[in-house]
Amino acid sequence: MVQEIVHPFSKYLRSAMMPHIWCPGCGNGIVLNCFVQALDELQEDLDKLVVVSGIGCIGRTAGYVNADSFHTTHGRPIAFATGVKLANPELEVVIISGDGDLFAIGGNHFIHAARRNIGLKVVCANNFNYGMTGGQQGPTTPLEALTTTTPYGNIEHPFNLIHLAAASGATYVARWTTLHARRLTQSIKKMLDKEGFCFIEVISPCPEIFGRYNKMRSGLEMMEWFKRASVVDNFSVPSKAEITPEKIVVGEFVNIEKASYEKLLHEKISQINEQKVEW
Amino acid sequence: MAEKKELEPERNGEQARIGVYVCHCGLNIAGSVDCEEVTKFAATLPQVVLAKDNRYTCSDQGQELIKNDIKEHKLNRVVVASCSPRLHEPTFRKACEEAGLNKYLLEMANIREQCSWVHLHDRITATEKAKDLVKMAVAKAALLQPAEEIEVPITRKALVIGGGVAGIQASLDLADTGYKVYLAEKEPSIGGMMARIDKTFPTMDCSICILAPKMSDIGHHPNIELLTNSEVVEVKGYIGNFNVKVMKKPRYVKSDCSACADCSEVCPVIAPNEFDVGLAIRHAIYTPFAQAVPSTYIIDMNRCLNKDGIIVCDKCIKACERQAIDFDMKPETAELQVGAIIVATGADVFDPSTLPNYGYGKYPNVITSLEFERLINAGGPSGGRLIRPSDMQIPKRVAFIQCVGSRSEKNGRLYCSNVCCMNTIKDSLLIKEHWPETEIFVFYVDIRAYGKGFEDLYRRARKEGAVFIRGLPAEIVEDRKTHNLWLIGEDTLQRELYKIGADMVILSIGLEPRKDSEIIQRLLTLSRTQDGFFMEAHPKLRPVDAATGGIFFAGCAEAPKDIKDSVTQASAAAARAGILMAKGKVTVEAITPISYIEQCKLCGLCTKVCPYNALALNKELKRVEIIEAACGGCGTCAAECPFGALTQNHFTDEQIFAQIDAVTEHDAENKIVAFCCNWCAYAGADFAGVNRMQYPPNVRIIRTMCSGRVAPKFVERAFLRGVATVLVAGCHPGDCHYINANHHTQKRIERLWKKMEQNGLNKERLQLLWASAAEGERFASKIREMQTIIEKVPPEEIGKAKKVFEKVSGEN
Amino acid sequence: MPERIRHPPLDIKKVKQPKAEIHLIKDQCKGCGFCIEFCPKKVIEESDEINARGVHPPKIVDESECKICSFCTIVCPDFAIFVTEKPCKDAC
Amino acid sequence: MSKKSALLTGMHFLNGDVACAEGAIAAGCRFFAGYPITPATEIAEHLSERMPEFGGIYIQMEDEIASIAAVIGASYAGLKSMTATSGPGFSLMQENIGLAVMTETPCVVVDIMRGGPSTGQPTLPGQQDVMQAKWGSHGDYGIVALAPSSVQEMFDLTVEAFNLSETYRVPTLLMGDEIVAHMWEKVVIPSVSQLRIVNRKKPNVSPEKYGPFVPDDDLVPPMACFGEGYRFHATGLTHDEHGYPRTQSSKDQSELVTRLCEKISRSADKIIKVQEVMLEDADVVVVAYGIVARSALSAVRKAREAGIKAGLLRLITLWPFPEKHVAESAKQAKAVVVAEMNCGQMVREVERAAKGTSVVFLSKLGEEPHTPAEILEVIRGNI
Repeated sequence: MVQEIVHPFSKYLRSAMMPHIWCPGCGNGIVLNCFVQALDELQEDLDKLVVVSGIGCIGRTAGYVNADSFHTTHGRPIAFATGVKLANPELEVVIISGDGDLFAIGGNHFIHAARRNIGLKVVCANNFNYGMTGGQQGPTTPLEALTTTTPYGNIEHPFNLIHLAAASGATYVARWTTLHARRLTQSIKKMLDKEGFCFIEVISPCPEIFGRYNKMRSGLEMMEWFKRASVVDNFSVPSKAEITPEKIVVGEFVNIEKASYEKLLHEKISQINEQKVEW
Repeated sequence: MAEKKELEPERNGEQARIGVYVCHCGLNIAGSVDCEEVTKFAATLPQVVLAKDNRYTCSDQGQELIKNDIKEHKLNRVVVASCSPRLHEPTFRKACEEAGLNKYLLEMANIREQCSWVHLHDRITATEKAKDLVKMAVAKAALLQPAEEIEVPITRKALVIGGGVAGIQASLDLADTGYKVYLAEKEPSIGGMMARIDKTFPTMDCSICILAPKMSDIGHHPNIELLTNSEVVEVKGYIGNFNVKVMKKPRYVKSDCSACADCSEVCPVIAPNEFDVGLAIRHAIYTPFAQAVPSTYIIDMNRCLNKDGIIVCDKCIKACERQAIDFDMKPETAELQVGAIIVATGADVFDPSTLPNYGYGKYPNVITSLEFERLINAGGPSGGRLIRPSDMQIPKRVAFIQCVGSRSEKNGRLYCSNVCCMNTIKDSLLIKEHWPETEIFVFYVDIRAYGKGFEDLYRRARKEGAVFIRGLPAEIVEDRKTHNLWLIGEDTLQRELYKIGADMVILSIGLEPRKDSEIIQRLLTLSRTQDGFFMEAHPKLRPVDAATGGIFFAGCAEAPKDIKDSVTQASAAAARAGILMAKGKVTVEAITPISYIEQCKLCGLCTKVCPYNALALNKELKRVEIIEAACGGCGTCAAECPFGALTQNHFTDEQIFAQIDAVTEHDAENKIVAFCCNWCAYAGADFAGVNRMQYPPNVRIIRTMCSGRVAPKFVERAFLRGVATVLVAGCHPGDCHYINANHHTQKRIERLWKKMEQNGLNKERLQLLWASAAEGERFASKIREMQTIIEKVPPEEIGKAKKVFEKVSGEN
Repeated sequence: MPERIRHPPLDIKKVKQPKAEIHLIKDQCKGCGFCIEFCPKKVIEESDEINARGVHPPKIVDESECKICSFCTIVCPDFAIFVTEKPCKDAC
Repeated sequence: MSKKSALLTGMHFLNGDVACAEGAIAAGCRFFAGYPITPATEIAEHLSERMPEFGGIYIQMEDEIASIAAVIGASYAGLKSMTATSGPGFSLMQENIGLAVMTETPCVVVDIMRGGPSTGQPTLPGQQDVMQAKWGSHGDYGIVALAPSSVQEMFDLTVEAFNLSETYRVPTLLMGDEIVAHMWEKVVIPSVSQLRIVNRKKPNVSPEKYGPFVPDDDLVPPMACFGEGYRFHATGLTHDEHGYPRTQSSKDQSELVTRLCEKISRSADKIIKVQEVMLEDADVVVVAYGIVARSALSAVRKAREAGIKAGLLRLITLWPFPEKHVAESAKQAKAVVVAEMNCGQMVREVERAAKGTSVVFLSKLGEEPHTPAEILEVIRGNI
């Protein structure tokens, strides 16, 4: 009876780092699960994969995936990854980080990497607050939501990350909730096969912190909210994709072809060096 | 645009010279109405220059007579007292035109459907009523005006509803003629019932083998747009110009599907395949049968594990190389403009589980003829082996029971389902062909082998040894252990009881109207017979036309029929629709409004009530413009106008007042004046006649195109003239032939009721009835109800009403 | 098709239905209940036992009902459950 | 552009920034990420033209934080990397200089010092960042900082900076100033074969056995790079030898932080470079670095002409601090004069090292460095 049962995905995870630090009902585990599922389905070469993350609960993901990985300082994963990708374009560089890390302290890096269309694959687990530091208000906290720093209700308008990513020039933009695990997995697969800057927002439950303050005390309650509120509407208008308690528009919003920064850069480099030969 | 001035000369010009023709219609009318007396009476009426009766006015001689009289006696008005104008008005209008008389100068008195047939046993009162009806007709005729019809173009596209063999044939015929055809099918594939049948009688060829090529023609035909998994949800407009909305339910599989079946192989969910009557398994993602058109697979969302946008199982998605699976598909609504519609919605089969004595559903080895078709079919669940569900063994003794659900007062339907006899004969031959040793018994009421080659097939079956026993089993009992069956009943030829054992019993089930027929009926404003099948415009002469213009029938939607008849009727319907579209235009009846400019106060009320936006205020010219082509001819604008500035051609205020006055000339206090709309209530009254429903004779029906034409002043006039009760009857709300005109009727009647109450009158005297063309009984019982009301109306009440309405109806 | 279905499918035995084997790594479970709530066939439910983390891990109600959609596997944040197909010898 | 097809060699007339850029290329730097700022901008401009010619990457990032972050990323992906900035940018970079220290990332940060604080005097020289170089990022760590005082050294020390950072897996700072950066001088560039180029040591164990932070005897761990199949983890958090976070353990904290300091201090003798001029018998020792050292040299020469026993100790390595050299030269001297373009930064270290010998501080701020006369005067005043 007590024979060791081995999970089929354990080969993608660092056994030394398991079990992960995440709370019961936290969606980060599902994001990680979907990510490795996608790796499994694509038979991705783990030796050529680099997972980068920043600060926050989801930031631990880098440490959990059994590939080259780097856990940067607050908000810097995209800037760091830019260096990695340009230095070695052969590498598949995936950033898995949180809404606060990527869009508050790291917001500038996000929009510029998207603008440059560097071949980075960004997955943002959006839990509407700063979970690890105890539940402060963040760039995606809904209006009127209660957090430890908005005890009277949030008066800041949250980012519509989909609109932001699309406007910044991402070639692939999608949003799912952790309940849409299958579609999320398919999106991650698509993203890994695409050229240029890709972005997936995953609405993820944070029952222990955000939920506690906002009357959704269990992961199930938050997942039920996702089920109730989410509407699959592919390629709908990003600007109309704000998240409200009543409606979470999910789906693929952008999927276009555009030459990546590294491709153009290396074309330039070879042009320059051909010219030299002619001389 | 016809205006008062232009009409002046006709109006008060030379005296009206009216000819009245009273028809015996064999004994249909003469049987209960004294036609000679009615004719004599007619001759006495003002402006009548001659009155004649003859046996069949619709016959050539009858028509010739009218033509000659028009020429000889310079008749300028014609009244025909015979059947319903819905039946023969076109005939007599044509006669008038041929004699050079404008067809709008004809008026009919309906003394058959609305008199002789509904008062079969009271010759005296029936005759009196007939006189009244003629009097009304003459009174109106005197005021009739000639009118010119305008023409509107026809959309040269057709919609065929239903993709069974009838719909397929109709679509192909029309498409080959060169017309664009939309074929809407509710199921995921076309093919209908014929696709499920193994062999066809009497030729015994393979059903799907001859149907499949036609199906794929549909799929590839450049002129055909196939809409499967689709239902008609809205129909607006009129002959030649229908706007149809078709709701296309999502398949969840894109047309890129190559039908490779990889998806259903991995689908973990199984369900009984409806196509095989549940005798075989299918998956949640499936195609109903091998030859399905389109071949694109479909996901049964009631079975699929994935619910409300959450994909839990993605096996099919992963298995599909072409990535054709799309769980995000949403219903789409196609908006079609078509000139003609062919209804080929087919029939359902009778459910024998309602007959406990046969034990269907209880005894595994009692199956229906449809289940038999799937069993005997090589492509079916048993690979063509006729096996007993109980033990999968091939039966040695097989019994067929005929007329299951047909020709029975208590069990199912009254009518003969038409195909079952030959189907059983065919089936018995099939069994003999595969397993010659099998003993076959057919229990029947009588065998109807009336068609070409049918009798031969019947003989063959007998020669092959099938035993035919007259007299259906009273019950079937089952041997619990062996699941063998005993059939117990009386052989009505031998006059002896039988108890015959069989390994398997096949119930030869009848056909019945589609359970959802009402939907199509309502959408297309069709009428249905008592059987529930759609009613043709004329059972003999317009067998594939619906009463509503531009709509035609094909296949079992109209009545049970076999493949050959369905195909024949389909081609006929296609031809009829083709003729309509070939003409390219249709003439609009000249029943459009007439405006009297000087009375118009430009209040705009008429423009608000018009369902077709056919009226527009022209502030500069200070008048309402009438767009005849757009006008549907309901007349509700005329009813709405408070200033008498609008009236309706051929249904003018004067004409209707004249009819009212004619009715109320004598013993009004015992009469019912009924205003009936042409499409539902009046047709319903005709229907009551056709079915010989009897009701009190003191009702006098005034036909308007729509109940929306009934102006309050008509009702008031009737009461002013001392009538006991008034009935206003129209189509059910939502079924109005003029979109929503009858919704104004409701408002007006409510206003009248209020007024009656305020003036202390018994509002019961004014009744409002919604009755469809099929609801003859509803109409009849309303009249009976009103009869009892009349008895409660004392003379002083009538007097009081006269006073109350004196002031208001002053103007005319 | 409108007809009511009255006979069980004749080929019900012929179609091979994969047999599931559900694996629970109980001590890894944090008791979020996602696998239970979102199982389309409701083949698992909360158990009474208490695992190493002090929560009630799921228990199997009816393995034979499982369609091996494996949603539980992917929706489990803690990699505590997965499903495999029984090799044919035990299955058929 | 195709005229400069290869590494520069031989004699050239260049400005400091360009010399630095050429030094980087010569050292094998193939990744530059930066953000324009006076007076370091020419380094970026020159590399934007030169890098592609060597298949290297030049990218202008959205700010200096991004620049240093990208530099760390590129280094982990296997390229020698560098960024260049000035005071305000240097301040922004401190966060990730700390990350580079913690993750032991070989990389070079060039800080062309200008007048501060804040935006201060963008086009004028200063030496106000030298303490920030040592203490700028939070936490304890060892770091290497070099101070060029000529255009030639802008070339030479850039090469040296890369060699040191590769050797010790430590971010190495080139603390130039506006004048050395902008002045034009003759530069002699040795041929490729004569150049000493050091590359980081690679692991010689299999991936299974590899721990990214398992140090050798020199306390420096061999460095695998991303994509080489070692599948390792690195983090800014306190970590163990496998790079796995150890945020709750005192042991890991003290072991790691101590090693980060000691891997530099223990090798100080190997790292430190100074220039000693006439120190043997000097009564007055002038200590200077960067551009100021050049005035100091001529002041010392003038003093000798005037019969005063003066000598110069020029700090080439600022950090680790050349304590021994200062102590040695201060021993027999009467006084030590420290001239810096700040309000007294390195002088504190000198005082610490000079033990008892009186230390005179000569400050200068703004447009120009100390003149030789000004320094000579102080020398005279201290005999």
